[in-house]
Amino acid sequence: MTPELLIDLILSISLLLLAMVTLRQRTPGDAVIQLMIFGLLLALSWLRVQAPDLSLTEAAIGPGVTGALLLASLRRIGFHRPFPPPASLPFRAAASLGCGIVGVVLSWILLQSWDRPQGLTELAYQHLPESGSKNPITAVILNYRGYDTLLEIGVLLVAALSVYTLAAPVRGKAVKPPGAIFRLYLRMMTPLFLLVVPYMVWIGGYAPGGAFQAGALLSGLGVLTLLGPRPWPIQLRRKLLRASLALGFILFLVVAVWTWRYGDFLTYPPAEASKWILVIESSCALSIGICLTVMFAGCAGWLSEEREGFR
Amino acid sequence: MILLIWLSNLFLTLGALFFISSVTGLLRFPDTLCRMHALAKADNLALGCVILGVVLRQDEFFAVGKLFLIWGVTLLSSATSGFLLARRIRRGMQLREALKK
Amino acid sequence: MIPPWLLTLPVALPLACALLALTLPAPWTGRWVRMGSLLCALTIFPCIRALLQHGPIRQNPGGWGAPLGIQLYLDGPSALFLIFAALLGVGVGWYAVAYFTPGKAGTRARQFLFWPLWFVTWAAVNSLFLTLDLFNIYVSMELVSIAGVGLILIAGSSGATRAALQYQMQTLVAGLIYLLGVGLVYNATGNLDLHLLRDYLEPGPLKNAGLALMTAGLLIKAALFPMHFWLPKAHADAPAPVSAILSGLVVTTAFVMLSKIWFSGLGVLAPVSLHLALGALGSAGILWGGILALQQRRLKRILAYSTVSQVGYLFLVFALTFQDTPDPARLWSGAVYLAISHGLAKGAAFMAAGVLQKHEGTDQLSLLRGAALRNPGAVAVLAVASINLMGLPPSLGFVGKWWMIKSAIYTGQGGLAVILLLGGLLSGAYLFRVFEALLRPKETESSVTEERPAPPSRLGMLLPAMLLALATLLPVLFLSVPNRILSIGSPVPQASTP
Amino acid sequence: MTDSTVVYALAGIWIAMLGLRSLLVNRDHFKRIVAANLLGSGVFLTLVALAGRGEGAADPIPHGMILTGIVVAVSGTGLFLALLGRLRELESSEEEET
Repeated sequence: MTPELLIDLILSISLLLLAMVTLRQRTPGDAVIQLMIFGLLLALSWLRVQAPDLSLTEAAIGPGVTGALLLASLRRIGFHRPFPPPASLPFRAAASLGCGIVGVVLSWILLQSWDRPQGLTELAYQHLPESGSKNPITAVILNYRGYDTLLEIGVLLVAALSVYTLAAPVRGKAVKPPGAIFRLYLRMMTPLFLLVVPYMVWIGGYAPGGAFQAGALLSGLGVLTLLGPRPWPIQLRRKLLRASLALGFILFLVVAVWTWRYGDFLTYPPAEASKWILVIESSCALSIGICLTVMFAGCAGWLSEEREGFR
Repeated sequence: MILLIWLSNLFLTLGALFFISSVTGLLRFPDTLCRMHALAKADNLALGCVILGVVLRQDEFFAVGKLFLIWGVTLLSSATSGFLLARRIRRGMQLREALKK
Repeated sequence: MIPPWLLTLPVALPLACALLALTLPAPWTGRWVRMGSLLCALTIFPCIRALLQHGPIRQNPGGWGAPLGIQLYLDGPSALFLIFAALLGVGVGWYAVAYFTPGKAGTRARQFLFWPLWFVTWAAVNSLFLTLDLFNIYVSMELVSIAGVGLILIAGSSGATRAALQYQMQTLVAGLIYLLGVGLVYNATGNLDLHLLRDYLEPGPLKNAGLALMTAGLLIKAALFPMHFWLPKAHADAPAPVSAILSGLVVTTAFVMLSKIWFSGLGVLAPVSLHLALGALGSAGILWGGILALQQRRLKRILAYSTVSQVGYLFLVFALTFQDTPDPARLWSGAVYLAISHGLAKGAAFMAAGVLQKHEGTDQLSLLRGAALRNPGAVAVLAVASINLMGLPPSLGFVGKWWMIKSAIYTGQGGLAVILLLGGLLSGAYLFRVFEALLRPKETESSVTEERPAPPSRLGMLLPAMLLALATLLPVLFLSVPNRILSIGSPVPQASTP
Repeated sequence: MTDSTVVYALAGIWIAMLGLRSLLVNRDHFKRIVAANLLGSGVFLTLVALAGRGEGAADPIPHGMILTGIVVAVSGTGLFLALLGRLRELESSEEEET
């Protein structure tokens, strides 16, 4: 029973218990809080599995953004309305049996074939120098498989657009002005955020960090500014807001098409690959930050159909 | 050098003890406001001790700066969120008393 | 010499059109969308020409080789599917320009979003037909599904929102299950490319579990029988171009992806029970969709349930291939033709239904009595499209069904042949019921027909619809061309030239 | 360090199954989105544990896949929640009318 195994056992069992407790809660408010605690513990356990980039992102997006989205939409659905009872007993028993069997089969298969084939790790590390970044995960996302990330930013853009235009509430609620303490906090935290986000984009090149973590942080800043006093009293024009949503994606697509000149779609010459990767990383971070902020505003019900833009 | 290692171990255990005390406070105190009080105080102190313990083991200056930044931001945000939560809870209690009358 | 970025053109251009449609001022959109959809359709032809000259084309965006980067591969079947997406793209694009008339502020903003969502769906579908990478299939499928949810929402009513909720939940669950499958297959074999997976085909527990999970994920996305409940609800009050996209394109791509994964080699791993289960689900879908379509009173819901039954047809091809059919290429091209012809015909049928709804004000069959006299064009388009939906001889759909029935009989699965014929009978029944209502004039000839606001120009809507409907009939006249295209590098070995 | 990550893979599988079961059983939309998030976390935990097994550096390809998966999951959840809020509002406005 080596100490590492002990720590891993404690962490994984507590993760499992937390998941059970989250699903046992009776009111939506408690379920969301349990889910955020589960997300934090999950981020911690990913450190134990040599995934620092993922634990950064999960800590920012799991309890952070998803928790904020859930809590914001709870304002409209009601914190303490208890959940209706689940389906009838036979159906519940059948579902538990089915999932149990699948779980047992998958666990047995995982236990049985736990030896690791050669995989693509050596290949990824071997091409790292030409990929323009010393952090293998940034190289995978932005250089080896940049095409995936382009489509994935598209997914985020479509989700934000749908929330903004199609799922906007009919009447939307106004936001109560925050107290003095929160305004002071906001004035102190905003410069710090604006310093950390570019740092996170920059450090992505050679240490855990990068576009996705910076984007999640940027959306944190966006959520804080939405909760705080509105610095811009005017209504953000619907067109301007929609264009800013797509800004990150436009930048990414322009860079992708621009590299046709060097040979192929999304191919960076090895010499200046790091420069291109930085450009794309900042556009990804920008796009993720704005889209997640607009989604938070949509979930909280502050975008309304009649009036253009934010209330 | 041994003194530094011994000192950081001391701070780390101290921090762990403070964490345990804050959790017992969380579980034992009767109503929300008291529990929040215990949490805010003990957690920040415990985090301070842990960070001091870790700082003593660091060698490069930049990491030390980042660690203290973590502590500062945690202090700031836990104070603000504590205040906002407490205000909300007190308004809830006043509302309940008004309804009772 | 083929430019290295040729295969990324059909994906990059619609994405660029989507962004322009998003940021351009409103009055511009009509002209821009027509030109943009034509432009996107025309980029397909250099790819087809390069395919005919040089055979299957293999390119990798990002410049890295197959195991590390992503590989795009254009062969016969994906070329045919690209043409299918281009035809549907131009048809729906031109139809929607005439269909959407500006309403009050809320609906105008919502309808305005149709164009970016539609171009994004088109780009994602093109990327799906071209890619060989398992994870790229996941991201493209997510893009298609989330744009589909956005398209359902354009109607804006509470029914549409409920359907969008259900579809979004299914998309989330299906995507995660598929991702787990991809993760298991990657950890078992060490790479993600379909063609590189061909030399890892000895069965292993991790690979089988991965394939089963991927199949389950794609089945949920394909609105196959037990998971189809969102489709009729989404069509109930979705605008016609949205229904054409959902039924014609979004549902077909999930089938195409499953067939690409199975026929490119991983299908060997699947146990016989999985083949039979897919066959059973398919035939259950045919019967369930047909019977329910008979009971519907609204034209759009009849077409929605007919989509559920036609999707069932497509999944029968998995049940037919597990035994050694004498001519697997014939069966494979039969399934491809069936998928393409159903998409085009269903798109044309929904467009005709949209014209009818615009002019008659309703799509209740009882109120549409004698509609053929008032707008013959729409009913004509519906008739031409129904030829293919029923699988009558001169249509591409018939060719597909005929080849499937033949191979069902050869492999001794008479039951599937009977179900295929029964499905054709059922679709005949519910479509003739529609025409019976449309063609028979009202008993009491109501003299005064109340004035409705001037309907939009019918020609602008009917022309693209008729184009799509005829596109299912014309290729049958010179079937050798699609067969030749299909035979280039198709995954199933060409046993005998047709 | 070699085989201690298998514990996480098993925990991930069982968390995913818990989420899937609760998703199938409950009819309430909010409970189902919480269960879907748990399913996602379970799947990602399993894949990370698979990528980090054995000695030597962890495999960056699954990490890239999971990063993309996390962002896609959060955008899906956000859209679902906005839809849920809009549906509640439309239903309440319909009740007022009827």
